[in-house]
Amino acid sequence: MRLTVRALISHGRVARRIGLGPESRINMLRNILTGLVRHERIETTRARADEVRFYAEKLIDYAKKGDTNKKSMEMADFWLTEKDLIPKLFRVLAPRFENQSGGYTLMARIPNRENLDRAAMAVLEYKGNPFPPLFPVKRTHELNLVNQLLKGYREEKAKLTTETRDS
Amino acid sequence: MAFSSMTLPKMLTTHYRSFSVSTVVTALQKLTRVRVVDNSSLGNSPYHRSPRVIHVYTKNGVGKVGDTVLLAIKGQKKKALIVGHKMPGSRMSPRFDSNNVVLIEENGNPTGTRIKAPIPTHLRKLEGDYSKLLAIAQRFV
Amino acid sequence: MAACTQRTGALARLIQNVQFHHERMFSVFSLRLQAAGSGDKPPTFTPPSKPVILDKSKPEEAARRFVSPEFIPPRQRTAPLKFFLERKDMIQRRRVLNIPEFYVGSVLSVTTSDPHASNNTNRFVGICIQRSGKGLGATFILRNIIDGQGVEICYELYNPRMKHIEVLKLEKRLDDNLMYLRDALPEYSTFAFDVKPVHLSPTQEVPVNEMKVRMKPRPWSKRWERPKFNIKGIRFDLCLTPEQMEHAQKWAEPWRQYDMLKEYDTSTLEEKIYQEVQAELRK
Amino acid sequence: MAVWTCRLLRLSDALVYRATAILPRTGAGTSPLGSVLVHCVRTAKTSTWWDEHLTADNVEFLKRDVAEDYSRLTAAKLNPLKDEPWPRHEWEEQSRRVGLVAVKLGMMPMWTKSGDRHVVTMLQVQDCHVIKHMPKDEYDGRSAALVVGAKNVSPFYRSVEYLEKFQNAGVPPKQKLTTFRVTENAVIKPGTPLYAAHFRPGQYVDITAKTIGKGFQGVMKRWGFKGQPATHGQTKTHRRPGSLGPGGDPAKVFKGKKMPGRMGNVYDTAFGLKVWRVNTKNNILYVNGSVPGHRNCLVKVRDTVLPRHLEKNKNPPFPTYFADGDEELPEDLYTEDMFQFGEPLPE
Amino acid sequence: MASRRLCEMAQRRLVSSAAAERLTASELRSWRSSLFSKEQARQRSLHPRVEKIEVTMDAPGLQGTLLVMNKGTSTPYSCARHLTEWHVSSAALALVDGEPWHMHRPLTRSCSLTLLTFRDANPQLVNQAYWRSCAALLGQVLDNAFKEEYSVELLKIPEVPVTAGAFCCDVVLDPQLDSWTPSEENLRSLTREAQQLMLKDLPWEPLEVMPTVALEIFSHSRYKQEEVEQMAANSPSGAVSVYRCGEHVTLAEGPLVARTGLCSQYEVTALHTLREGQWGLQRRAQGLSLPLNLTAHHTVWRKLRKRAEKLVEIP
Repeated sequence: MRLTVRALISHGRVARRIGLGPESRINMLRNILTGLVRHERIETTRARADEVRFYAEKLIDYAKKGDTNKKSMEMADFWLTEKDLIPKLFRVLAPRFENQSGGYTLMARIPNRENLDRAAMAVLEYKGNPFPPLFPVKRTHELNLVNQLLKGYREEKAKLTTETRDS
Repeated sequence: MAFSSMTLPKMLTTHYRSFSVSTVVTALQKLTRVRVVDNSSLGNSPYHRSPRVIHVYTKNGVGKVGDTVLLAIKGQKKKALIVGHKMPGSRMSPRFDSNNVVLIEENGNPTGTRIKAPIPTHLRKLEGDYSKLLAIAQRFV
Repeated sequence: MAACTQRTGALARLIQNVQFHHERMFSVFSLRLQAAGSGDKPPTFTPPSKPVILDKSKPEEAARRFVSPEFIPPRQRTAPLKFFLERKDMIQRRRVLNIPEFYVGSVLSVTTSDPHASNNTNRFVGICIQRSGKGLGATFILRNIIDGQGVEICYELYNPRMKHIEVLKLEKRLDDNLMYLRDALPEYSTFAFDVKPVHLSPTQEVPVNEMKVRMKPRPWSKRWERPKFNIKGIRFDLCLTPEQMEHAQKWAEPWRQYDMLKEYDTSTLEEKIYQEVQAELRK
Repeated sequence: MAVWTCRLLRLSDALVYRATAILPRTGAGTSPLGSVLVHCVRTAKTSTWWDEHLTADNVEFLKRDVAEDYSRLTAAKLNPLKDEPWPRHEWEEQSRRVGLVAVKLGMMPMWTKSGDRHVVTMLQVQDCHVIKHMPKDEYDGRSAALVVGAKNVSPFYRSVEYLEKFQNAGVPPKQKLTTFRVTENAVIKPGTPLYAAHFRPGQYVDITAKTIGKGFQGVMKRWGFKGQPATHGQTKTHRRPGSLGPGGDPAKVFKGKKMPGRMGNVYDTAFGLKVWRVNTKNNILYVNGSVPGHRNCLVKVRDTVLPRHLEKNKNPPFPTYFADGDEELPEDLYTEDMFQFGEPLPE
Repeated sequence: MASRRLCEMAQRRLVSSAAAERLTASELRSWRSSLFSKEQARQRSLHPRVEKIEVTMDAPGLQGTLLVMNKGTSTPYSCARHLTEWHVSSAALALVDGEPWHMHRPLTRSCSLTLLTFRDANPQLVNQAYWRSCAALLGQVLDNAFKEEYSVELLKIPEVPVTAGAFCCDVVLDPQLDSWTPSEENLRSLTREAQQLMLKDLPWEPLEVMPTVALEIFSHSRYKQEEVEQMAANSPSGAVSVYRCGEHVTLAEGPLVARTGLCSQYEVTALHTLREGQWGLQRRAQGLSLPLNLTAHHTVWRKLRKRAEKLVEIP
């Protein structure tokens, strides 16, 4: 479940009301998710991206159970409207996230659409895609001044604790 | 004559569908059709209209188990005591599939001599007022 | 013919077991059964599983694992501590009161203390048609037909007035909620008060009674044919036309089973709670 | 000046990344910086996030270190009054004690021995400490006050000014701070932990919290107006307020007229709730009925002000319950008529 | 006893100042500064003709950049000014042919140049230079902070690894102050002095001088003269590097960072009393500082600051 204040008091109704109704909502999300699996990085409105993100992660969870699992095959079949993507899901994406549990996607806010509606937009991607990274690589080095100071602090503290334990 | 047109097995005629299909939401109110569960002749002889509540002797107009109501039955007015209703009451107390009443006189004595249906035990709280009625009850649940 | 005699034999046994108060009802009941037996689909009656000898010949099996559904916390963002504290109280209560394993569809006998009843206890027998509520507020509803009058009682599992819960017949039905018995023919919810409990060994699988009920004519209290109820235990073919069944599919939501947002997988949670409860109860 | 340079630096920092991306010099093609798509340009000096320059190891370490600090601070306060205890007074009529800040956990049923069912709200007292004592003249000239806080929070997202409030008391920073008016004989030293045993079963309390926000609502939901009939010739008038008042003579709408508007999300108090049970181990209060606010919100609990319950609130633990006192409490305290789940069946 | 020690001290100082007349501290500073300027001007005049050298930049994103600069005049700083403002403001130290080089020290030959910042992959050199500079800044603050009647003798700045948690500056104060222990407020006023210096954004001007010149600059301090001799003996070329920041002239064993404005967070955390040494009661001032672009969150800072109060032991 999403961790929002809205979700806290919504009695479990955490789905956004988008589209023309529940069926339209699911169909819209299906199409977006199919696009995401095909291109691995897509641009869409923020609410849709946020909504589809949950499904994208769950789909990977299912895919990791393998294509012999009946339920996961059904899920893949339903959520990927273009059937040539099913092998990709099981052969490419599932092995990619083999050693990871959760957090398969990345979302970034981008400026509002230059369209008439000025909708808030976002980029959604599966991690480990071949495109250039969305965010600058965090240039934090262990040897910089703050980290060196903290290292000294840690060592001193560890020494102190061992000393007190010994005595 | 709607009843006879129903193709029910014979045993079902004692069943209650034909007596009360009032909604469950507010226990008993005005114009609720009820089932008389004692053996008084007034309540058991067939008539083309089922007995209806025409007044509830409570402050809010809703009758629950133990409340008195005024019935229109066979063209006359008669008081009755509610002994069970479809709306679920508090937990651990029975809920019945029909709205049951027992006809009583003005002084609280029952009109009939036997009550055919089971009645809830917590009616015994009214022991003082309706001891005669409780005495003729066959079965409590 | 042999099959027929066998069936009548089984019937006779059943009749011996079940003592009817109502002469007329009894006759109709048996008649109906015979009529059904001569029909294409006899309603399956699972005879009481007597032979315990069979179990001994079988290899040793692990006892059934059962976590009472009220132990599973609902899907919400409440601090787990709350459920933990409730569980502790529930276990404390279970140490004093034996709450057996039972399911929707099992026949239960419940004894409660009742200040208004004679000698302060009240016993009721009926089929469990619904279990609801989580934690200490868990309830179940028993239904029976007494003197031709349908009676339902909603019991609170952890109410101090509960004195004794006995499972007369442990079985499951096709559905998780038997509220449709209100609209079914009365014999399906008629149970005698003085039946001996049927023993089921703790290693045995709980049998599923695949009985399908016949309904009273419509209107029903709910439109049970609608897909949202997903009822399997009703003979819809007797009371609805194919067109009506087709029409009910208008409310089907086939995408719902694929909506992963609505999934609530409790298997790991269940396992953890089972271990915790067992450890606590053994203390 | 420093701020400005800093800002320029950051901008130039960004410019460099971009410049390298736009003008690839010889040999710069493989640079990882060249592929920046989204770049956050920070403008104010203070807007760095706290773990910006730290390695993951160090972040982990700091979090652990803060947690250790917190437990140390809390542990040290378990016995805070040994050095220089403030004098404790006896309870008198008219004394007013401090209250608690608690987290609302949820609701559950409880039964009395006679089988009556009551629903209770569970309130957890979580890291509740006295933060500050304000004497009479400092507060408002009428009574002294104590500031109480509860629920530890991470220091990494709080301002320096906020953290300074907790340094005198020597406790970790708290999520919620509230003020309680107390009489002079009920003041407690800052840093004292408060427990659920501050209240005893059978006492009555008032609980204040922010109600669940309902958004903009019409008069029927907000004020319980009756609305108009669904049928009988109504045109677009089913849930509307109707008349706002008399016409010609006042020729205005009176102040305070109940109208549609924002509903909820205001402070509300539930008065006179009975405490049925107190769990001293987990610090849980079981309070009768419902309490304003959503699940997991922080509520303010104090002795009730209702005169009809004053009799039952006499001789409470005064000024509060001290864990290091002589009093040994069982894990659960119940009122006499409450059914305890472990006890044998009542008749 | 105390009076005898006082006499000894006075004698020692008088010996050192025999050549020059008695000066007050501020006069002494300006005198040293003027000597420094004189020497600087002399060194500049050694390159009357403009000679061109080729400087190859060596940094990520700058590979292959070639700058044609003036020999003896151009510094790494002027090279940075040919690049971007970012380089100008964030470069703390230069690396000329693999040798640490102060940003304002003139280049003497064609070379490859790397500009070092605090956020490089391997900023150990810069860190060390920064730590040294902060200590020098602390010395400058201490030199300037006391009233005219109290003499302050700065001892050699000890080389402390960054992991020790604080930079140190050893100092011998006037014997009258032996019983003085600084209060919190005193430390805060020292911190404020340092902050003001940082705000002025003064450059550290380097100068390689022969020991004779250095001895002349420090002719008022016996201790400094000894230090100069020691440093001259240790250095292969026999030269001594002298730095000036504002009016304060100091000796340093390695290069310092470009300017005081590179410090962002700076706090003087403690002033410990060490022991009775040859020159009087030794004290050790300690501080903690973090450079621009690398500031710490206040919680982290408070933790580090707490640690920096402990006395740093120098083996």
